[in-house]
Amino acid sequence: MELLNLAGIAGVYTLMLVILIAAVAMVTLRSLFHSALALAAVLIGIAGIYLTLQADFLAMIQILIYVGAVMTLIIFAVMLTEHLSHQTVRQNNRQSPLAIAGICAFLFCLTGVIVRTPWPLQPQNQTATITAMELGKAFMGQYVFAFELISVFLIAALIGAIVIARKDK
Amino acid sequence: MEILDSIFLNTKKIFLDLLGCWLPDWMILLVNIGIIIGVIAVLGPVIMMYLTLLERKIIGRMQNRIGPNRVGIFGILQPIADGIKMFTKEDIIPQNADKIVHFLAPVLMVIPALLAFAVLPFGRGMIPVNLNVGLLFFIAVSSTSTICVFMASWASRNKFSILGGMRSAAQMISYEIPMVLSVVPVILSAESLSTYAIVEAQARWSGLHWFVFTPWGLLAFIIFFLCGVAECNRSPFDLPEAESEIVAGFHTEYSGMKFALFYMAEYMNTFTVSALAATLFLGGWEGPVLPSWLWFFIKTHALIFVMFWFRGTLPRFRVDQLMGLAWKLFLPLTLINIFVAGGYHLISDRNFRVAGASAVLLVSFLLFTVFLNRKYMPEKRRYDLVD
Amino acid sequence: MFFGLGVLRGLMVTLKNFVTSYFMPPDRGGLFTVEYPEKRLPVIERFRNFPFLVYDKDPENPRCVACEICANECPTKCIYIEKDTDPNKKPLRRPAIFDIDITVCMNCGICEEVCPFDSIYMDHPFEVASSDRLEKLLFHKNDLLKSNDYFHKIRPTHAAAIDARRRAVEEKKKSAAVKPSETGQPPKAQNGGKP
Amino acid sequence: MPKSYTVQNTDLLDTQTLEVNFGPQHPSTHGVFRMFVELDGEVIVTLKPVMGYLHRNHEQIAENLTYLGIMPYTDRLDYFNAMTNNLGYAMAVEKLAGITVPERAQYIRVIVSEFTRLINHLSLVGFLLNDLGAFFTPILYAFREREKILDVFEEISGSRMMCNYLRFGGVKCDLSPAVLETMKKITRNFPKFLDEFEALLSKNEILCMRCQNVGVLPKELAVNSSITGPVLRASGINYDIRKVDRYSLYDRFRFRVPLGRKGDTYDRYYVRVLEMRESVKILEQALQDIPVGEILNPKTAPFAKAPRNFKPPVGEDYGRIESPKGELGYYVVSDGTPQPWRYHIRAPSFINLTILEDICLGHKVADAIIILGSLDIVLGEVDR
Amino acid sequence: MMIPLEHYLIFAATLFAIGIYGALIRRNIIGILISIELMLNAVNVNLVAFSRSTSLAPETGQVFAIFVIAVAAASVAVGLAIVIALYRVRKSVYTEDIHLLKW
Repeated sequence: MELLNLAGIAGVYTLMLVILIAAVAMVTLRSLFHSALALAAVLIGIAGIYLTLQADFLAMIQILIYVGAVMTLIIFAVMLTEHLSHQTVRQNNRQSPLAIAGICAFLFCLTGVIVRTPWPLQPQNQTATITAMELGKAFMGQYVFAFELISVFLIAALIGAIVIARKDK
Repeated sequence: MEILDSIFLNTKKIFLDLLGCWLPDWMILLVNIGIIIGVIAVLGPVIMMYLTLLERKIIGRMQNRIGPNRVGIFGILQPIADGIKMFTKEDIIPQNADKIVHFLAPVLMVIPALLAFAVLPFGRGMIPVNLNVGLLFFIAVSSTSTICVFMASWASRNKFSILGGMRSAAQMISYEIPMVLSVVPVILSAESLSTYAIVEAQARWSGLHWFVFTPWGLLAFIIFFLCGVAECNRSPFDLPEAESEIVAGFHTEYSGMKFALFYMAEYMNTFTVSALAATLFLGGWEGPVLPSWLWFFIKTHALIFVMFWFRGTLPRFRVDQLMGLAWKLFLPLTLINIFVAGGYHLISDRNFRVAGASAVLLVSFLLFTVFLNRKYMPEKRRYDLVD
Repeated sequence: MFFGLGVLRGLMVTLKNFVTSYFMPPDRGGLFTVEYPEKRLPVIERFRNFPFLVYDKDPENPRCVACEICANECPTKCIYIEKDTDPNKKPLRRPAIFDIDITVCMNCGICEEVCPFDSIYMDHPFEVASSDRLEKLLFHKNDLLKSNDYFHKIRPTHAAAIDARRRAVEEKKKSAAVKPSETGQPPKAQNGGKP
Repeated sequence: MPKSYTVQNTDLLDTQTLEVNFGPQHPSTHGVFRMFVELDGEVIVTLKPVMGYLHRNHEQIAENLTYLGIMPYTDRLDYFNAMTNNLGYAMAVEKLAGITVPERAQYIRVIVSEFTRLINHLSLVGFLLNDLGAFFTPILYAFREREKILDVFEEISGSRMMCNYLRFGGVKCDLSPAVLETMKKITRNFPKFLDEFEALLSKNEILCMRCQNVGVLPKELAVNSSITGPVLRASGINYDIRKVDRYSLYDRFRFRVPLGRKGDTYDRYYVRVLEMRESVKILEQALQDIPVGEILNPKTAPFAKAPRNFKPPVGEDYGRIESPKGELGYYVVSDGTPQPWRYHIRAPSFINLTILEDICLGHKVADAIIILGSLDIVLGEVDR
Repeated sequence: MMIPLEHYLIFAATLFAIGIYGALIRRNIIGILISIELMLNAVNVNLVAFSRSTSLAPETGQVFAIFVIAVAAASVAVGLAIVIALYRVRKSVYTEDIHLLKW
């Protein structure tokens, strides 16, 4: 059986690697359409990560909201703004070497902090798979105020987006 | 009847026990998963091939003609002939097309169509993967096909396909929302997202126990089915590949095997959507006498017949009417439906006074929305016959 | 009235046709198709396809006398005739070459109407397609010649009427020939002055 | 140095208009007909019809043929209704040469042209529904009925579509009693078929939503651009040449002319369905009291054998009939020789096509195809 | 399935770093918006990873993740609306062209 476990863990690490590669591709690809597709790949990968963390409701929500709706929005925007013709415009500005250095430094000290701090581990939570039932109770119970606030916030964003993008006659 | 009912389960168990004697037990687990994947990978394309034949036969009979009967006895081998034709046809890639995305689009179109099979309860105990968020998985997977439509239309770089791509994406999004909302009452009364639990919930109630016999269930079923038809770009809503207007929509530039993949994705979507509609509203594999998996296939094929029936009869909607229907008619109906279903579930389970009240409420709201949209309703016409 | 009623009634029509196509006879909603190569529709007598020449007894002397009326009257000019000549170059009343280019002919039937000698009629077989465009689609005299009883077989009433008329003309000519010999006048120079 | 920033035009996302060619090979234009359409998103900005792909030089060929030789060519003008083309041409030459037509031949001519009207309206409604997207079902029902009528045509004239059946002063061959019987049977159960057809289509909400208030043809535009036929009557103008000229025996039959009110695509569709019902009434009356008698004016018998000698007197004449598509006119000028000096056809489809741009502007792409379908044009007649 | 918490955190951190890198160097506004999406997703992974191993009730992490997804979707919607409005006026979406406060 432990062979199966090993395979599982190896699978998770490869998934993480794939996501990182897709993220790098997304940032460096020349055509915006290709980088949007790379983002879609990253999002689906992250949904996979949620599955390995036993958060399957969240994984489905991620695919439905991000890959279903947000990606469509992004691709619509890309189609509307990108001319069919020229692809030759340089996508990255000149600060990239400086940026790489700064970010690597930031990353280095961040991982240092992560490794050193003793995280308080609660073993019994490890295996609890959270079903939609408990999430529903949490939303309606403890976080009901935040839930209502988010719905107001979403409606405001919706109307705002329409007003800005509308071709006012 | 029990033996016939779980005939497939027993054969699998026997096969696994047979393998068990010289394979380690964790290998058996893998083989079990392998069998399920193999069944779906075979079932999908075979269903797709024989749906094409079924469609041409049914529509043929509706038009008083026979439909394909040259290849094989009743045209049985016709799908294989189509398959070979699709394989051998030359695969043309437009000159300034975006090679990778052009190739990737059909492949990515088929993957969600195949994934959706994983959640359908084919029979008692015969559900490939019993996710407890099965229904949400189905909706999430079917919503990813929008991106593939975009990729196909953007990559072929021609006016017609971009026009078609934009139209079909807009249609898919505006029909996804009523589809998701029309499923909420079912989740509400089955108290679970897993398709297996939903079918069992429909079996638990006494008397006529399918959701479709409750007032809100009927309305939700009609809306879900129509949105499903729109989701796979079929008949009254098949605007993207409207031959008479913009040639063939987003798959204008595809030929040969790639076109076959688009074709396969469409027919697999047809099967999965009608299978899910049968599961949610018509009681999945619930049925008095026949084995459970046979009931499932009868109900699914009844709904598929209705989809082909639409294709054989109804003309096509125009773009703005299509969108108007989704946003102005289906959306308000589904919202009200959720409230009525909530009240229905809360007050009592099965007595008829509540059912009557909710039915009256729903019908009155339906007439109200039809009244609101009367500007788009067809007007009566009078003609005078003059000497 | 209710929004979906018209659509439902339309669906019922197609469903009725779907159901009746299984057991009703063809004209009342049953299956209408005739599976062509195996089963065929009966060819209607007056159907006209490409022309053919009629000969009475043997193909050597057809009824046609190469008068070229049909060649002149044909709207699409698809008939080509050359007179036959006997050994010492005297034109005979028989066509040596009679070609019809069926890629040009539009089977309008005018040649059949204008022919004074009842020699050219419209044929029935329509499967004359061939791969070679020039050679096989130019019908020569021996392809066109068909016997009179073939004419009877494909067009019974029309052929019977034609033969009746020809026999009447024969009798009139024979009786005209017999009457002058009874009254003692020398018969008109019918056939080279021989009695 | 930053680029110079002149304030660009601040009008909004001016998507440049998309020029699209609904070219000769488009699946839904009836035959080889091109529409150069400029689209702003979905809405049509300009629409330029391009014709002439099927021009076969019909009128020039006719000048080198005898009068009888032209008859088979007139079948190919509007290849859907050969009989009415023959009738128009025969009437023009008969007026020119002063030939009268016997009683029975007149009845046969009326029967045959009313059957052609049924065929034409059937296939129009079928093709219109095909453009709307109904997957071939209405057209196959319509063609099932059309086959029965075409078989009758084959019985009497020898060919299904290229009939070449009429002669100057009568018809080529007579109707046998068996053929009369089948004709009566067809007219008996045609109304039943029409009811089933209307149940499938007329009240269909999707058809109504797609066709109503689409391509509205106002009355004065219709009159000014000399539109004729069902397209004109759908806009509400009562002009049917069968009632105006009362040519051949049409004054003897009781039938009425349907008129629309708004003149949009739905009216053009429904006026044709009502016209089919009227034609069936005419057919019933004609088949009832068809007299027995000769079918060809004896004066023209000698010309049957020798079309060369048929020389109408010098002069010109214009014969017109109500063909299913509109007023079909033949203008024949004779200079005493067996070949016409000048021969011109007033094709209703060609003239009905001129208003395509005016009624298409402002509509969507999908509507342009349906409006073209509702005008019922056949390219053989448009390009001649 | 015992993957230590630190591995998830390092993975999320690198994802976050890539997001920042993208946001910094992209010249196209939509490119920047996409990179911000990536950063938000990295945060989500962290939240879910923590939810399984800290002393709080297990579902708090997921509730917060869903709130983050909602906010991210709203931000993308408004962001792209602004981009389209900009494109309509400026005919280009490159950051160099958009540096006037009022035009």
